[in-house]
Amino acid sequence: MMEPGLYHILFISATLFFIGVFGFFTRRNLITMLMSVELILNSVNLNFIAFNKYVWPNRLDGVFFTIFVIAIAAAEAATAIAIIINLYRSHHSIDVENAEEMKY
Amino acid sequence: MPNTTYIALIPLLPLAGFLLLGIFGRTYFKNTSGMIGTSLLLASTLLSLYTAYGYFFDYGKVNGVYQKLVPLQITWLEFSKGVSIDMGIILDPISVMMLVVVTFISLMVHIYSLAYLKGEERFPTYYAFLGLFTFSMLGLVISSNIFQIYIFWELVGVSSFLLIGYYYDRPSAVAACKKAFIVTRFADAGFLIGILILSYYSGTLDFNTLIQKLTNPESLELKAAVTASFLGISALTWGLVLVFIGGAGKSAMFPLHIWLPDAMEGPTPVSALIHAATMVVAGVFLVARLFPIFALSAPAALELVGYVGAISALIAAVIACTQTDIKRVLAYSTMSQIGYMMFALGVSKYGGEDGLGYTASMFHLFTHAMFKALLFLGAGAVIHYIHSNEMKDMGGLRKYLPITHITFLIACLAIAGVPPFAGFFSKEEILLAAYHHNTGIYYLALITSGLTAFYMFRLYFSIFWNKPAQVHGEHHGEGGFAMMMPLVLLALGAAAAGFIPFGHFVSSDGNRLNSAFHLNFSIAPVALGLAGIFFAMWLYKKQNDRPDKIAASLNGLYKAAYRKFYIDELYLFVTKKILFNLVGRPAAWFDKNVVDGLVNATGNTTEYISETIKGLQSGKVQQYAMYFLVGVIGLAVLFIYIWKF
Amino acid sequence: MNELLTIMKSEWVISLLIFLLLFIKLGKGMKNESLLLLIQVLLLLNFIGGFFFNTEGSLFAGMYHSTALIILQKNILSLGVYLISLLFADWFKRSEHLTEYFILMLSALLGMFFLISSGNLLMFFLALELATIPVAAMANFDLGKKISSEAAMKMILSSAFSSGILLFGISLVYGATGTINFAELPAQMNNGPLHILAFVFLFTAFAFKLSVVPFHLWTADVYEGAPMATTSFLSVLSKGAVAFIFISTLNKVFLPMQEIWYNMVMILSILTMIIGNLFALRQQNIKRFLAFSSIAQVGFILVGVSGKEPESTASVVFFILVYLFSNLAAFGVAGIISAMTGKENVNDYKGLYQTNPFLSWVLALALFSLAGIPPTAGFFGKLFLLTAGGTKASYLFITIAALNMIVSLYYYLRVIRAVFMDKNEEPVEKLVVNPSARLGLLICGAGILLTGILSWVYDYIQSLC
Amino acid sequence: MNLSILILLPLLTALAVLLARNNNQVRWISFAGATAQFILAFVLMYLFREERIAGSTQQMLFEQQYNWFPSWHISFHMGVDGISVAMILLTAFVVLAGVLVSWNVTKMTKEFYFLLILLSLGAYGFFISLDLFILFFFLEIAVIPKYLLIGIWGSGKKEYSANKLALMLMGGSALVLVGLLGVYFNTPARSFDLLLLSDTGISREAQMICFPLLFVGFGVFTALFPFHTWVPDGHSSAPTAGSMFLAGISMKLGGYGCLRVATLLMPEGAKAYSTWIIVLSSIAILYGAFATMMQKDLKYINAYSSVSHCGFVLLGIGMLTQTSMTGAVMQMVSHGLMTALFFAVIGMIYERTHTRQVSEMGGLLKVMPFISTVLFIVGLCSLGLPGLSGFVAEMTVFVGSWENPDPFRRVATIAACLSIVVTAVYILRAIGQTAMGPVKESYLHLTDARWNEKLAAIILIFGIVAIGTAPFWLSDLINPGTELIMQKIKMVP
Repeated sequence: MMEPGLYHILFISATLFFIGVFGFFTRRNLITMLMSVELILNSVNLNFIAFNKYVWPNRLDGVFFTIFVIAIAAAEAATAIAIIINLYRSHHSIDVENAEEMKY
Repeated sequence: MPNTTYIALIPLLPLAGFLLLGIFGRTYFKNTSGMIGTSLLLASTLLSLYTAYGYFFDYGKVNGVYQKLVPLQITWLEFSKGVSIDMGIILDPISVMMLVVVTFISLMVHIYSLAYLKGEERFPTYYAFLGLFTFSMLGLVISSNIFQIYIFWELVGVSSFLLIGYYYDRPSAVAACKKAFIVTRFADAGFLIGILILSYYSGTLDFNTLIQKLTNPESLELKAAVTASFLGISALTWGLVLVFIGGAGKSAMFPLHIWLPDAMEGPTPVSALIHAATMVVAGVFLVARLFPIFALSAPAALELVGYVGAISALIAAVIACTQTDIKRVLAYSTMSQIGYMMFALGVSKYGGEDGLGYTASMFHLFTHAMFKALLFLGAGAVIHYIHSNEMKDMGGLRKYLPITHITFLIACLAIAGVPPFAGFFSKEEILLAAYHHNTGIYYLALITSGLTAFYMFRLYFSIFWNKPAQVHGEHHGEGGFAMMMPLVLLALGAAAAGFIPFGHFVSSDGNRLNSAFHLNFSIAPVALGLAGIFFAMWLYKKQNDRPDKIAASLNGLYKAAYRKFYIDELYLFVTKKILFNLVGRPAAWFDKNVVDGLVNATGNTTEYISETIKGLQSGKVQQYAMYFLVGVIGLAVLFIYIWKF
Repeated sequence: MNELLTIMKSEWVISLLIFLLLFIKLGKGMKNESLLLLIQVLLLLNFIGGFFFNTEGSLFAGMYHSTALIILQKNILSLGVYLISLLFADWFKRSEHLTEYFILMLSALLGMFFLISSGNLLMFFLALELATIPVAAMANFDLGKKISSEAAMKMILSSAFSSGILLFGISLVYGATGTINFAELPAQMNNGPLHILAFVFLFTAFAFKLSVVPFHLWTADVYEGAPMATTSFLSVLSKGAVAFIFISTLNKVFLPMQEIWYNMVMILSILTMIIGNLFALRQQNIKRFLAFSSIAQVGFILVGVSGKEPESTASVVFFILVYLFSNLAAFGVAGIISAMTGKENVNDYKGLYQTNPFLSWVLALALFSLAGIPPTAGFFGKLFLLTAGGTKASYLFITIAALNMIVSLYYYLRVIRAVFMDKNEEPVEKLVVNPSARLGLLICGAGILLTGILSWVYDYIQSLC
Repeated sequence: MNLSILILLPLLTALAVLLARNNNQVRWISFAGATAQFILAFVLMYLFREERIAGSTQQMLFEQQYNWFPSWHISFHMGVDGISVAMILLTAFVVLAGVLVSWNVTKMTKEFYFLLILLSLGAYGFFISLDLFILFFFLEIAVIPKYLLIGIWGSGKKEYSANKLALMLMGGSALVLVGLLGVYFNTPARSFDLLLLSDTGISREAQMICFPLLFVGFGVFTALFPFHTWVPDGHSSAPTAGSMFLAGISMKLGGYGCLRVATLLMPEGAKAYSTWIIVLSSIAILYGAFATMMQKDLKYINAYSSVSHCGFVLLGIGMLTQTSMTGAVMQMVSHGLMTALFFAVIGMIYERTHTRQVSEMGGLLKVMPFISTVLFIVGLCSLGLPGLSGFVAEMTVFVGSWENPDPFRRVATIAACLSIVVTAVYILRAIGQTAMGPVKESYLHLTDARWNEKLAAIILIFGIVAIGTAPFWLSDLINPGTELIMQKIKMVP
């Protein structure tokens, strides 16, 4: 069996990216939206790794970057969750459509 | 020639009077203002007489020809090289003659007004305005620069405006003064453009240079001015015609005469001074001033002057026969007499015997000033006594106003051209000139002279004879010395002025002109005049119904004449309907709705757009992200595929 | 080792402050007044200290670098933080989480510092996140209010999304060039499709932070919902920091793609000015109003950005300084009023001049400066931006920008009219302005009046570029 | 002399006003300041004439240059020539009169006078600055005080008018700004310095773009058709002193800019566009006059007539002959004085009768002789009576315009000449219905002018008469300046 090439992986990551974007646009539940963001970030991670492995094997920036992205994603998620909890306190729901008070 | 700068004082003294009385009059000189104004004017009258003497008999003549002297000239405002407004004094026969006339008549009026307007509230203001007027008129006659004459022209206009509006609380007076100012202003616009044309071609504004350049056939300026043409008429002719329009406006020539009758709203002495003797002849003076150019370079323009004069003379005479307000009658007669002067100039040529018309016109100006001022002052005395301008309130006054009666009679005879009174001589010369050069105008003039005699005596009889006087209550006599003295003096003038050998002093080219006197020629006019007089006597000496019968018999003409041939209505139509409704109102509307509307529209559209796109900010965070992605993709597509580098 | 200390001095100081505050928090609580006073003093010291013992240089193989200009920019930011601590004293005093708030704010500031002096996309990304995430938390600090948490939610989600985009872009950059180091990138960059795609992704991340149309939509809502202090921090400091790094990146890293980004900037700037103005026209809430006006201001900044070096950088930095004074003054007045009366509507400002002339004059000054009316500094700021833009831009671009000034003047005058002209039955009552807030307003006012007139300020900035 | 005094004096006055303790102090301080400016202006003129007589021939006198934003090549460059001196004199007259007229403003007196002085500061700075940046700076300084003056102390639909005025003027200055930047970037010098630019010259292409921008931009200030609509509303809503400043000074800023910046710097542009200028200004003259005929409110009458009169200014500039330009400047000065006086009188009348509707008045000459007399004088000046300033200026413009033989310009000139008739019509209507006619009983108790009003009127009348009776000093003052502009224009192929 042939082993996967760069483009396969890029394809997967791109798909992942757009799945994430789609989820972000369509999901009503804030937590789910957050998960979709995570998908996007992970697709980026895939990109980094792939590029690092196939294109620039001797430049390790990609790997490091991935590590940091994971860390940041965690931090972001933490803050977001906190905020969402707070929102739940005031709105008694975590449906994004209930938080559209400010507009125009 | 001796130092003659003192002549500057002649206009400046009245000006001083104006400033003094105008600023401090109401507070300090409540009662003495009349004496102040009069004495100042007396001084300048004496000065001008002295000047006249000096000019005519001493230094004015150089080997038999009267010179144009310019004793004083100051650059007032320089536009560009050579083209500048100068304030100066020009001395030549006509200006000197006018100096005398203006100061003398004005002095008479000053004296007369002392009594006539006694106790008026705005007595000082009145004398201030008189001073202003006299200053401007004198400045006008001695102008050495065509723009200077325009300046004083305007000043004369405004002082007449102020004096007509003297009784400012009478709506009729207000309307009259506005009318007078606007009509003359309209004419002045023509004058201004005329000046611009002339000055452009001659490259100067100074009278002497101007005339010298535009009369000398060799000069390039003249060639340019004649060759350049618009609508087939040479630029020079255009210029002169436009200048003449200015003159016609001031001199109430047809069809710009409509302001003059209404101007009678002013105090009667003012009418005597401004609207009979001096200001209204300014137009004649202007044409005379530019006469060489008219005569030598633009005969066409001169012809126009002639016809306009003749027509005005006739029309005015006809209208005068039907008016019942005595001042209006006099006003129309003034217009008709000025018509005489105009066409006298029109039929004249430059120099020698052919220049008779010029001399005659000036002569008539001189004599007319005398008797017309006299007539007005006399009418003033009557009105002062009767407190009315209407003929129907008058009659049989000869017993009550003997002096007025006599002087008035003299004046009437003079204007009717009955020998040996002043009017006779000047009119004779005019008719003679017309007879020689333009028979058509001559006959018009002849008819007019007959009519003149008729309507003047119609006036005379219906004031002093006709029905017995209905004098009610209080008798304050004829108005005392201050009012009678001018009458008498002017009567003397009106009686005797004719015997001055005018041609010796005033002529088109400054040479001595011996006006021969032909008895056989003068039969016709005199006969006509007498006929007119007797007809008037037959109609108006005793109270009867003949006038009404005749009026009825030629009712259409009579009605038309009585309504002044509907010219006022025509003007009213043009101004109110056309200028106001068809130009002014649309302009205002356009500004309010279109121009301003556009400005507001921009504002409103902005508001509108901002209202319509507010949906962009939907408050949905997911939509925000979507727009975000759209932006990203849009930019990427734009710069990768469309906008290549 | 000591190089590490000296070059990164300002970051060290901020970190120390953060830890200090943490310890204070751990220790038994102080009273808000004294704590606030302490914080104010510390921030003041930090600001003043920013001018001394600075050394230029770079660390970590160029990941971090510091120049005189960068130090100046950092000082501007510290000044901003100091002013915020002064202006919103009334609000701070009443909030029970004062320490946390300042810890978050300082860490955001730290992030900005790193952001400005980052020399590497990794560093840049980390700093950007550090500068963003705490602010999201800060936006949530009006704990009782619904809109506050809504604002925070909108902010964190959209910023997460944008950082996703950013990261994708970075990954593409890395894939295309194999480096994420600012120093090496220019040599590798070209106008190939992949590069452009990568660039667009990065660019939009900047645009998002600067709230450039069409990436601006989060701005208004977040500004409105967040507490006044956070709003002003967002509108002045975040924008300032990002603008600094934005212009330097464009002019250094993406120099090879100049034409592309020039046109991109031009299009977006026009869009931003117009949309911002159009929306600002009809805002009633003062914060929302200022939000959109600040969007329009960003459009102006982009005009400057589009220009040639060094004028562009100089004018942008100068404008940020001016904008900091003006906007903080405006927010300060609004903050004082809303903190004391809870009124945040433009109509509530009617007749303000009758009761509070001082506040009115400061507000007027601030708005005139934002509108670019002489003799306020805003006039010079805007004029220099336009002139800088003129070094490259077309007449059309400049004309559109100039015409937009009219629209902006219109809505600034709306507020002026309410304050000075309109009658009102129950205007804002006479307010006793807290001394520190008064001091802050005075500083802002002085800044607005003097920064422009004293030409050496600008010349100093230009000399650094 | 040191020109910066002209800026510092108003500045100090304004500060002193801010520090004043009560309204009386405010009034007297500003009066003192205005008087000082008045005297200063005369001193300036005297020294200027001395210098010229002494034979100094350089374009600008009393030049001063301080570095300001060297990195942009901006410098605080001041200097005056005859034109600026004339305008400074005008400003001094109007300011003094304005301060006197608004003596009994009771609402926010301090702020009122502060803004008034600020306006004058802007005007002085504008007229003495030789660096386009500074020029623009002072041009815009004046905008906001106007807005506040109208908005706070105005009457009628003041908010609307104030907004309109501020926005349209802002629009004008926006165009000016673009034009200035165009000039800045199209010269090798990369400088805003007026003299430098006029020496080095600007490329033809740039002129074709920048001239209209600058001219229209400045034109908005001086009521260039069709950008004049701020004039009627602004003037009619403004307080008396406000309208005096607006019409007397601000509208002149535009004319001055058109002449000094647009035409001097870009002669080719001026030549290319002169036809358009003439068309627009002739329209403004006639159309303004006719629109005036229909107005019923005194302030509107004067506002529209200002549109018509300022048309003469632009016409004079557009005709591009030296005489006409001199005329344009004279018209600026004359109209400034005249219209200021007119607004002052209207203000006095309004204060007493509480109406500005012509139809509701009548016979004021009886109850307030002084005010009505002033009304007469100013009216006559406006319709161009010799002996008053209006005549001199208009005639100069006419003669100058007539100097170029091209028929189209001839027609324009004739049209302009005819407008003086229309002027007569509306002025006489206004005067006839207000001052003359039967007096109303309700007015019989009204009082005549107070000392301050009298003083203000007399000051302005003095100026008007001084120009009207002795125009030569003014034209001598202006001519060298216009001559220089003409040289530039003559050099154009």
